[in-house]
Amino acid sequence: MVWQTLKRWYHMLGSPRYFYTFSSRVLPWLTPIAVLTLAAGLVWGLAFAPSDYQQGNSYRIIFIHVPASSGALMGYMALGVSGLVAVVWRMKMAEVMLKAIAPFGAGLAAISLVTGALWGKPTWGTYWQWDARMTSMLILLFMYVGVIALQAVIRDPRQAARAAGLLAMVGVINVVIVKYSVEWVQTLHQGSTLKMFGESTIDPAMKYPLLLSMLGLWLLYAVNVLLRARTEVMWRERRSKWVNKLVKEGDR
Amino acid sequence: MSDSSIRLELVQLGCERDDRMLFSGLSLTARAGEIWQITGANGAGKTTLLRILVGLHGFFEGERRWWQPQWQQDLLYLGHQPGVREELNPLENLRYACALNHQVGDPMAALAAVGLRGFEDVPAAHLSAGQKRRVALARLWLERKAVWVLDEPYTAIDQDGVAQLDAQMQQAAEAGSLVIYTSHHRVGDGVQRLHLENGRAEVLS
Amino acid sequence: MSDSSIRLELVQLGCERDDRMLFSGLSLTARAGEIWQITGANGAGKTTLLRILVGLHGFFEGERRWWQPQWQQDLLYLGHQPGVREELNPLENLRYACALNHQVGDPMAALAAVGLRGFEDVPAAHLSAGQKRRVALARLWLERKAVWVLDEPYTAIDQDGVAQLDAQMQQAAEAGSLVIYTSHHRVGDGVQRLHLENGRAEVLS
Amino acid sequence: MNAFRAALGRELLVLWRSPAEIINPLFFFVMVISLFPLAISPKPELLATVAPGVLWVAALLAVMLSLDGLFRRDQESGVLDMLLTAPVMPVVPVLAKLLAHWLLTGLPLVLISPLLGHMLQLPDAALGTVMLSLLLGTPALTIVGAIGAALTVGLNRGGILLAVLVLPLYIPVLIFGAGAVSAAAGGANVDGILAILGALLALTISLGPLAVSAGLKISSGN
Amino acid sequence: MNAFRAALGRELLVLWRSPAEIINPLFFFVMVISLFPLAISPKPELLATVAPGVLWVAALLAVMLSLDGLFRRDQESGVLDMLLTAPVMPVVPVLAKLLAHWLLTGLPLVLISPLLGHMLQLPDAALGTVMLSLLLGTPALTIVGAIGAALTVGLNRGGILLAVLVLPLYIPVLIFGAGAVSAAAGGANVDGILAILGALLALTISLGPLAVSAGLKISSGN
Amino acid sequence: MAFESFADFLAMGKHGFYVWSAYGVSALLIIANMALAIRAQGQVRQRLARQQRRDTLGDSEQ
Ligand code: HEM
Ligand SMILES: Nc1ncnc2c1ncn2[C@@H]1O[C@H](COP(=O)(O)OP(=O)(O)OP(=O)(O)O)[C@@H](O)[C@H]1O
Ligand SMILES: Nc1ncnc2c1ncn2[C@@H]1O[C@H](COP(=O)(O)OP(=O)(O)OP(=O)(O)O)[C@@H](O)[C@H]1O
Ligand SMILES: [Mg+2]
Ligand SMILES: [Mg+2]
Repeated sequence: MVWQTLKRWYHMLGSPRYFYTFSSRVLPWLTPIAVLTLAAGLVWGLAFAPSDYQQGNSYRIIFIHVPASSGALMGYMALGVSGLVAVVWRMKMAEVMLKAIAPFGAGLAAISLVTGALWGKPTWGTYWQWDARMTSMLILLFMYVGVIALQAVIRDPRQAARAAGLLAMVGVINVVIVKYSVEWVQTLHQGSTLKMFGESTIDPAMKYPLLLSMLGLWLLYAVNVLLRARTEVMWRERRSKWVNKLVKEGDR
Repeated sequence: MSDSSIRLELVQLGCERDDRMLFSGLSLTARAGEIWQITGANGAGKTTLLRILVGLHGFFEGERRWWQPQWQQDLLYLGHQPGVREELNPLENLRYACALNHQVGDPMAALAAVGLRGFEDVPAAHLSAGQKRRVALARLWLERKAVWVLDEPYTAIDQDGVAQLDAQMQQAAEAGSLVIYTSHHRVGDGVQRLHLENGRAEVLS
Repeated sequence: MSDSSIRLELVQLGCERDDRMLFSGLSLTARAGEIWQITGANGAGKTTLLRILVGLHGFFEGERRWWQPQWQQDLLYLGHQPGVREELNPLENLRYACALNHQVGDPMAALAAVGLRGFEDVPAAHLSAGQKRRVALARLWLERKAVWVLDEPYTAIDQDGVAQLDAQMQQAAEAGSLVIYTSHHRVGDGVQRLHLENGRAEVLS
Repeated sequence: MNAFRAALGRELLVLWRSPAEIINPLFFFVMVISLFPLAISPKPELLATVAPGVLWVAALLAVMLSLDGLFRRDQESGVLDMLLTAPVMPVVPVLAKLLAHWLLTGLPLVLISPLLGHMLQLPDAALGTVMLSLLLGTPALTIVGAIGAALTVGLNRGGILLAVLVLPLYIPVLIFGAGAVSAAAGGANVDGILAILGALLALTISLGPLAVSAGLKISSGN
Repeated sequence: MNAFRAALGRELLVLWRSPAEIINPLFFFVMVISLFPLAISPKPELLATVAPGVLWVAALLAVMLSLDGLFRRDQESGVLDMLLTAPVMPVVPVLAKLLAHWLLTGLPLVLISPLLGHMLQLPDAALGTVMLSLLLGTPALTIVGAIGAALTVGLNRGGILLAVLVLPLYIPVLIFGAGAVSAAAGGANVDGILAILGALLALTISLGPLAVSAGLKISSGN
Repeated sequence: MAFESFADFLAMGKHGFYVWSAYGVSALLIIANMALAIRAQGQVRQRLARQQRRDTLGDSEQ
């Protein structure tokens, strides 16, 4: 039963046309929900959460830093999964996703780096340290750029997507290995003297706004992906009747 | 091998590149012993069609059916580029092509047949344009394959060479191979012709 | 410009490559208004001869005399490779060639003349083999130069294109240009012929 | 098997015919390493500290640059098309290519590395680790880089696009490789690190060649 | 002059059409620099000591690699033959090419270098010198490298042969460039060193382009 | 509310510069990314509409 349902979903979402109507129905309510959730989380975190007894108010960067960092990581995983589906099963929607997922993910990686650096100055006294997580995020950004650059350079969109898909598959394996290896180099050299927060010792009054803004940012990511995927679907299917009809209606 | 067995079937084949429909709804059946010439103006899509046939271009609609699942075993494809590495000499180039394609035969004799006797051990970089192409064409003088797919085989070949090549294709067809090639100039005798024009594909027999 | 003024004189020209004498003792006089076709088997040395004429190959014996010291001002050379960058579109390619060669004329009209109307702003990488060569040939439809040197201009060109090219060369000669080209296939009417064979060069007129 | 042997012979021959292809990565390796004493400082203690990193970064760049041309000329001359239409699985000639390439470019780096390590003032005890780590690391670099080379073949973008795709993938090998040398220079036991390098190598050998041939197919238009 | 403007416009256009050509050397620069903290050690004091050398070696490699394709595609497509048979002196289009190349690859390196200097823990006072030294040094690297590119065009050997020819010629620029940054990091006056760099630049600008066009002619068979 | 006044809120206890520039840059990057996505969609629609108009024009001419 479950298998049957999954299979039906796979085929439905695999059809560009179904995807387009589906996203048209989802976006109008997903977009406001995403924006409102993010705004609520950020306002709560910035204005109402108590200040940290060690770091004072600079810790409030966490409410954008952590959601962005984890979003960037998730995004690359999604890229890898799309790559697998696109290269092995040649599914068209996965190719579309490869193009749609990368830009916002790269943006989040950049945000993670910038906010992390701006947080580092008041806490460590320097904008940049070759700390394990910072280094792996920098490498993740490079890998996003690789995927985007490869897609930009290959002219045929289907070929570009498949090439990027293969790269992303290899990249996901790499992300995991990089994470461990960079941590290992840290322990070897005892690099940064200042540590980030310990694991989940975080005060609930800080945790809930953090979770809220994280949810909001991820939803916004989803909105962005849907938007970009719609554009790409429309362009790829420009010869089809349904796109032509759609364009004509939009013309009026 | 029955002489008129089907070798290749195309069903409603269509291909679009760069926003332009090169051809669509192309259906044909090609049999053993036939010679097909594909013609069409520059940019009509001949090369693209050949690449679809041999599996080098995968973005197309419709179906392409070869006569057997391991059709690649019995295919000889020569593309626009001759497939000759400049560091190697003609003999080495030919031997490698044979090993890769499981093709047997006497490479020296084949090179002699295409007029490269005496050039067997000159690095291909020092050969002229036509001589380089002849190295690739030498494969037509080795063990015969069931299907030949040749993209502009006459390019850069001199007149004697062209006549010789014609004869070789004729002979292959008589012995039961299917020969498919593109060319602008010579419409051979007794060949089937597929003409590509303005997005349509017409069989002119 | 007197119609039969001398444009090019070769005196006892000889060239050896890779230990093989391609030609030697080649003397000829080519005048304005003439068309010269250079023929010869693959590897005979046609390309090498043309490159010597335009100054791209400097290792030869004998003498090559053009009619004026700044002969490059009035030369149009198209080599084996079309000289078209794939990133640029046909229009940009043509404009650059014109600027470099001080050649004036209407590029759009020239591109239309070679059948590339509608392809002016497609990157050349997306053109077929023949279309790419047509971009280079478009220069023949701009301001006329006193000497044309063309290496296998018919390569990859379809039949209409060949006829058109023939007519254009004829017209250029009538208007007083000297046209020198190599080709395997078509021996044009009323052209002088220089045949390279076995290290000898013969003028067959 | 027969096809593999023929392919290997041919690849070795091609590389052998242009000896520059073999000498050059080696030369590049030596030269980049000798730039550092000039650019940083010739002080022995400082050099010894940076030596593991410098050696490994230079090896990595040398391998990566030599890969740029791995498929390019085959593609331009149409040999790649032949390879993809041949009745053997593309993995076979690809494996031959990778093996030949490593034998003639990676292996010489490994062999000369102790000399350079000594020039960079590494303690003699660490020189064995230099060789061993490069012996395990360079094949992995070759294979991973070949994936990038396969994806960029025909794009004609020169080595830099390849670098952008491939350098992030090289980082784990770099870290453990340089880490092993550092540890050895500090007198620590390096078996564990070398085992990790070996595991990385096993992973790339088992999956890499498949990814390379998939990349070649994609680049040809599939 | 007209031909120069047309040529410059065309070169900028060619590079612009493939934006990867601009982004990638920059990216390579950033990436090579981030390899070192991983390969050597992330300790700030050590990084600051090696930073001048690392910055300059990375810049040098980025410029050199980007030069690999400077003439290759023009040669393969026959544009180079056209350029050599044209009635303008080859120096004119060559100069345009060099200028365009520096504007779109060397200049971005200069602009981003302070950021990377900071990441390598250089003191803020030295960041100005980082930029200035690269501003004077990268054009010289471009021109000298182009001589090598001209001599190797058509040999199809990938970037490595170029590296072998060109790296030795880069050494003076490297020494004075990295020296200037080191001196600035140590708080010394660097005017003298920068003046030497300027002199090197003047020398390459006056003789380099001629050498490049001579190299092209030789490569074509003269 | 964790702050006494709005001025306090802006000052973030001496860390205002870091906090606000972090959020500023983030907002900028996110908004730019969304804007680019929306603009791309509009551009494709426009292009297709133009093409459609041209096609119908061409048809009526024939
Ligand atoms: C450019 C610099 C930085 C980068 C690239 C960076 C990157 C990351 C990444 C990748 C995560 C993991 C998110 C996840 O697993 O979901 C993270 C979490 C975090 N970062 Fe940063 N970071 C940087 C600087 C900083 C600084 C300077 C601080 C504070 C002093 C900091 C505090 C945190 C905290 C508190 C977390 C959450 C910890 C946890 O969930 O266990 N980060 N950062
Ligand atoms: N780059 C080279 N290096 C050394 N020798 C060469 C080179 N190119 C050509 N040759 C030699 O010069 C001879 C003539 O070559 P050329 O290209 O001039 O012939 P061609 O008459 O143009 O032949 P084709 O009809 O095949 O184009 C060749 O057979 C070869 O021996
Ligand atoms: N690499 C490419 N990318 C995108 N489009 C291409 C590419 N190559 C060819 N095309 C498109 O496909 C069309 C057909 O090209 P193809 O090479 O199949 O033509 P052809 O019939 O072989 O022409 P020719 O006689 O000139 O060889 C071209 O006009 C071009 O629009
Ligand atoms: Mg073709
Ligand atoms: Mg020739």
